[in-house]
Amino acid sequence: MDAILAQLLNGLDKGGAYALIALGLTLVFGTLGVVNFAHGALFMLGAFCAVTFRQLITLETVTVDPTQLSAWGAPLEIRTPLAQTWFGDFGAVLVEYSVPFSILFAIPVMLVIGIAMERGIIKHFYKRPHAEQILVTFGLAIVLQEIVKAVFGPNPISQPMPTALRGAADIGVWIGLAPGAVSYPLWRLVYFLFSAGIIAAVFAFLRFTTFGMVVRAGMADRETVGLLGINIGRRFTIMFGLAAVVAGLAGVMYTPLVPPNYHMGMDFLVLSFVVVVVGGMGSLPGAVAAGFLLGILQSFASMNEIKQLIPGIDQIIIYLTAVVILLVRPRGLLGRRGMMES
Amino acid sequence: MDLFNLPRRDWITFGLFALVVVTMPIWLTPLGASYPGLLQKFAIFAIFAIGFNILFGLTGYLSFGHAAFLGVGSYTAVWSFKLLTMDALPAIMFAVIVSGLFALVIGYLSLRRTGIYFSILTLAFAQMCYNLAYSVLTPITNGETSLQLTLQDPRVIDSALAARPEGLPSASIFGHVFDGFEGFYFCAALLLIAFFIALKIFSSPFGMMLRAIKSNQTRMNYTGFDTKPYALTAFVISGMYAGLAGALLAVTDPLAGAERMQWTASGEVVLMTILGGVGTLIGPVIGAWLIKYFENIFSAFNEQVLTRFFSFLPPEITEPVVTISSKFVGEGWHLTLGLIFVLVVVFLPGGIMEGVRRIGALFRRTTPPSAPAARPAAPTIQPAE
Amino acid sequence: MLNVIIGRLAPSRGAVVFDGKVLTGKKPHQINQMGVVRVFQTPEIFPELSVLQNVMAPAFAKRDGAFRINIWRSLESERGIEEEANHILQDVGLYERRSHHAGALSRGDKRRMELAMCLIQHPRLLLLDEPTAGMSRHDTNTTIELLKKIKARGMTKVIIEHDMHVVFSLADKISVLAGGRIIAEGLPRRVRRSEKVQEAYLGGAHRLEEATH
Amino acid sequence: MTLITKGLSRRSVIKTGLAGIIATGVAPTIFTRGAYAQEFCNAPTGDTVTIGFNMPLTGAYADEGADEDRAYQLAVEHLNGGGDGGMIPTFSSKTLKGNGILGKKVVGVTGDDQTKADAARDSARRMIERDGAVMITGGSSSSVAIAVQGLCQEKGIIFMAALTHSNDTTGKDKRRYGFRHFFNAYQSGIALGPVLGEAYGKDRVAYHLTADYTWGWTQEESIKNATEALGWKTLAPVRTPVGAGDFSQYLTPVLNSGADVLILNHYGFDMVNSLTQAVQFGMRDKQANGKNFEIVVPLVSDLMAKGAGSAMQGIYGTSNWDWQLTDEASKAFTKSFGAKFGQPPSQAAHTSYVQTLLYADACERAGTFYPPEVIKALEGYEFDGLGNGPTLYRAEDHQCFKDVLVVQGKEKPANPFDLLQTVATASRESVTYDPAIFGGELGPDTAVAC
Repeated sequence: MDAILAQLLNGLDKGGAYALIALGLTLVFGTLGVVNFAHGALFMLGAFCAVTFRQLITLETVTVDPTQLSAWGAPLEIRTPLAQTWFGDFGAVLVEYSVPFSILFAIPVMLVIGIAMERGIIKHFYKRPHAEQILVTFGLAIVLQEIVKAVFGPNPISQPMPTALRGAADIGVWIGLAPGAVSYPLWRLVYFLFSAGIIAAVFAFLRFTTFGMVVRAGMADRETVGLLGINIGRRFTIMFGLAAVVAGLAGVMYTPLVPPNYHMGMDFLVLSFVVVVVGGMGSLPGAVAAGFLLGILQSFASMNEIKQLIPGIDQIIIYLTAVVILLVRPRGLLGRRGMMES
Repeated sequence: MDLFNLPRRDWITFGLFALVVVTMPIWLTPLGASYPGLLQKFAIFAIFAIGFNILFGLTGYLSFGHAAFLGVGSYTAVWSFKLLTMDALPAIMFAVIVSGLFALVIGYLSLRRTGIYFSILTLAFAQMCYNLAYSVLTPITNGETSLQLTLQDPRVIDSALAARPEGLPSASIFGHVFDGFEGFYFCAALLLIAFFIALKIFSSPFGMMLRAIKSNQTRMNYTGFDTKPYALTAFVISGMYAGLAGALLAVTDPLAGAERMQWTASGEVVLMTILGGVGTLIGPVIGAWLIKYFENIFSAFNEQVLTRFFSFLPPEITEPVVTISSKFVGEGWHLTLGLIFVLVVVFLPGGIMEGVRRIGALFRRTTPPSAPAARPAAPTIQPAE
Repeated sequence: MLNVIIGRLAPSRGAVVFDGKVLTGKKPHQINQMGVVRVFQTPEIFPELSVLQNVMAPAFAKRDGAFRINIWRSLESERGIEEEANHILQDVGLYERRSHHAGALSRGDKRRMELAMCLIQHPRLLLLDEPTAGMSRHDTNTTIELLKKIKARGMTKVIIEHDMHVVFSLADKISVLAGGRIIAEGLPRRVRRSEKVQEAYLGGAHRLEEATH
Repeated sequence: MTLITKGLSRRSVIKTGLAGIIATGVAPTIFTRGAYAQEFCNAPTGDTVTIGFNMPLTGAYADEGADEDRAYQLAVEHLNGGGDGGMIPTFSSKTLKGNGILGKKVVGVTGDDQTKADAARDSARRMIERDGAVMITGGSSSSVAIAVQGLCQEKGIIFMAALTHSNDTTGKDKRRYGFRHFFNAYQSGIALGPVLGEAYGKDRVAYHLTADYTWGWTQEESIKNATEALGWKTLAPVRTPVGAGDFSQYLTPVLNSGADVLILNHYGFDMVNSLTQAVQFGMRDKQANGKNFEIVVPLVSDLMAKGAGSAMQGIYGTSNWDWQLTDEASKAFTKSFGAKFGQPPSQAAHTSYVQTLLYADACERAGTFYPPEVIKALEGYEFDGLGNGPTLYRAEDHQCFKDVLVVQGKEKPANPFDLLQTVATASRESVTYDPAIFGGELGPDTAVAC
């Protein structure tokens, strides 16, 4: 029982990441009709926003002290972080909480990147076949990840999480189980809550703002909205920017869990497409539901009891689900009838 | 003779192609690419790309999981080496058959969907193959460690015919062991056969049907064709080409690793085909050669080479130029590849072949005749039924 | 109604019977192989093939059936089929443009090419959905002549058409449908006199259907 | 293009020829050298000799690869007489004079093995066929080492393996042309067992998370055997893919499994990720079976300790070498490396450097690059002065035998590089084992033309 609860938590937390990435992907597909293979790269760029931010606030001045020697006998370098010299205590807090603070940095950066991508390339592919959209965005993804590799190097760069959130929470105690029965890392709980918050915010935005209503109408029927004389083009640009921000934020908050490297986007890309397909192409609730569902399935499939029953299931569960869904119910769990269905 | 019945134009194409392939060790020498390992790769990946193009170029079905068949071919060939004999022919035969069977099953299921759903189905199947090869199927694939020959392998046919040689044997054909360029010529011979079959398919009624499927699947149905078996046949043929390529990888170097099946490897063959020109005969081959050439030669460029290259510039400019350009070669050659690829998709959807055609048209100052067989058509996805 | 016959839509009740065989539930390609061929209202062609190839493809379906792997023959060695296609292209007046890209043809030419694609199969029943819609008067007349010629060869056709000129120059038997019901049926002369038809047709809301023998 | 086929043993022909000459008493050694010159792959002809450095510049072990790269740069510099000579002066064999190898200047070519067997073999082949490398060294994964070793055997090129810890490299997959200076998982087990027994007691339940390939498998087996000999119980091991990134779904089941020790058979970034994530799961603060829950990382390096940061504190593991060793050789190497790169060398750098020197020395002692002679010079070679004290290159399996260090993550590092402390040293005698237990055959040392 405790084990199942722990695994469920793990599934929710994995699912949070999947859902967030799939959400952005579906926004782009639903509104713009573009199959964006560069979406994983946006996730990766978000993570590197956190890296950049931390590198900026931890810039150091280096002075060499020839009187002291390092362990292998070279003159000792003394490093002083600039943020602390400038901002004092606030600088220290900034460094300590660099990951949450990077969110503020990532939002404008990702918005600009997203808009630039849409205006620069994606815009010209609205009317071209899906295969060409896949190809151009795939190429774009390669370019983006290679740029990051050229700037930051091929190795992962770890982002420490705030000390206060480093440990595990004894969740079992909260719900009346024995101490230590179910404990789960605090940051992963934060990640889950964060993704839930972002998802809620996106849904609220689409439901309660005029902008959102037009977008939803656009998702339902592009041509009609175009006829109404609403400048749908500009709104779609903003939509792409929004999707980039959602993907980027998912990346920022993910960095303390797994140190980001240049190809993390590609690792998530295949997964996120599977999530979108399982949820139903163009269905936002579907993407979210499928994200959590697949996270939980993957987590349960990793349980030793299940693996003894079906060896290797943990490795293929996600793809297997996708194959079954595509063959049995091609429009996905919550997809509309006729949405690229065949 | 129906078998060798080809229009004269195609015979010329084939003759020129054969000439180019056979003389590769000569004309690639000044380009620094004339060594067996790379030449074999040129031949092998050209086969892979030609096969992929039979599916994607003709029928328009974009498979994102073709590397799975390459991997299956490699594993089968290595097992044939381990269990039966070091002779290359049975290994190739088994590899083509087994990968064909894999393609039949995966194709049968995947072809029930079209468009992006088809792409994702093939991707999912290939990733399943990869992950299984990596984990549970370790007894068959040796997982991450990769399947290799060992001294303890039974090799029943070989040991029945002759005494066990000292050390690890190499792949051979009728007892003759490949050495250096011979390995390349063996691959080149198979490339020519593969190219010839592709030529036949392109100029046959069957090839026209495949192109018609890409053009308008609904019309195909109302014209009295059953499109599914056509698409499936194309899928299987293309899977068998991939299997052949995989087998040749194992023949030239008897080792099979799971990463051959990863989706990035599938993505590579897509890149090759698009870069060269989808739906053309020669395009995918050129794409394969370019990418493999860059991967091997371009990636070896470093700052010293660049400094020498830009030495004609004034010294104060040389350094920034070298620093910037070094990001695009060596380890960063993927960046160049990605940029070229994006530019091709945006401006030249027909790939390099379309570029060649446009330049040709510019010289002739006439519009090129619209012979559809030679026309690289933009890749389209199937209309939903 | 044509969609029901060729198997694109399923009938809500009843069945389609042709030549003693039930067509309902059959796949489109099976229905075609039984000799029921259709021309669409918006041209359904293979835009990426040449005009000649567009016309040759259906001939292969007629000769080789729904599926055949024939890689060992080359397209150019299929002289018989090519000649027949050329012949039919001459009939529809597209012979000069046979090596053009079908996608580049004008709409009227596409429709005539589609007609050629159907004719080469020598169908036992030809279904035409407004074969002259969007054509100029001149093109319409050419098409009528063409259809008359085919009629002389003795092929059953079902034509859906609004244009009375076309209908009355071709039809042997006319059925007038309004709101899904047959409101008049019979020889052209009688249908022309029917008040219901005139009312319905002048209202412009309904379609005329005719059959010729 | 050469028409010599591999099947034909050229060497036997030469042997017969030489036997005649020796019999007549006119066999000057200089002639033997000349005679070998054309009979093997990539015989150096000009005034340079090319060595192929094949290491992971991308992938899960890229950090180690970058350090290997530095070590190779340093080794080439020292062999060609540059810098302070590093360990050349301390090396017991005094054949290296800083004039290259056999008077030929050493040139290095590098390749990225991507931590993948397939890519590594491809890259090695490129260096052999295109660049004319006479020796290949590097690798940072045992699957890479085994794959490249197999290729080198086929091509008749000597492979000096750097980082590879699997028992199979010099066990069931050993090759005549492959040599390993690094220790192996079996030796780790022997060294680590007693320390774990003393620290954590005899009554423990261990849970293994294992990288799913040859190294992980053999290390899991070796540690399992060593700890079960103490009286520990072992739960069913869980295999994880290399480069998994997020290990949370494998870590969650550990908490409720009844285990009180987690053994991480991971290396490189995998180990950094799994260890830090395990600590995030609260495993170091946890109680199980009435005891403190413990984590063990059987193979650990400075680079990984750096990556894992505070998570590493107090954790036991084994190392091949540590820069804080106090012998003259280690100090000289650390000084020379630190001066050039601004950081101390890792065990990966050390073993790479040593392997390059050992090959150069073997060529000098053999008086030729002819691989069968170089192999003979290395087999059964006893040396000192390259760190780790007296060392033997055992002839039966090409495994080095030397002291093995048991290390622990430091609680209070004095500087950013002071991360591991040596808590015990297992003597060379104690980690020596019978080569027969792992089986395998070395194969022939026949030279191959290419």
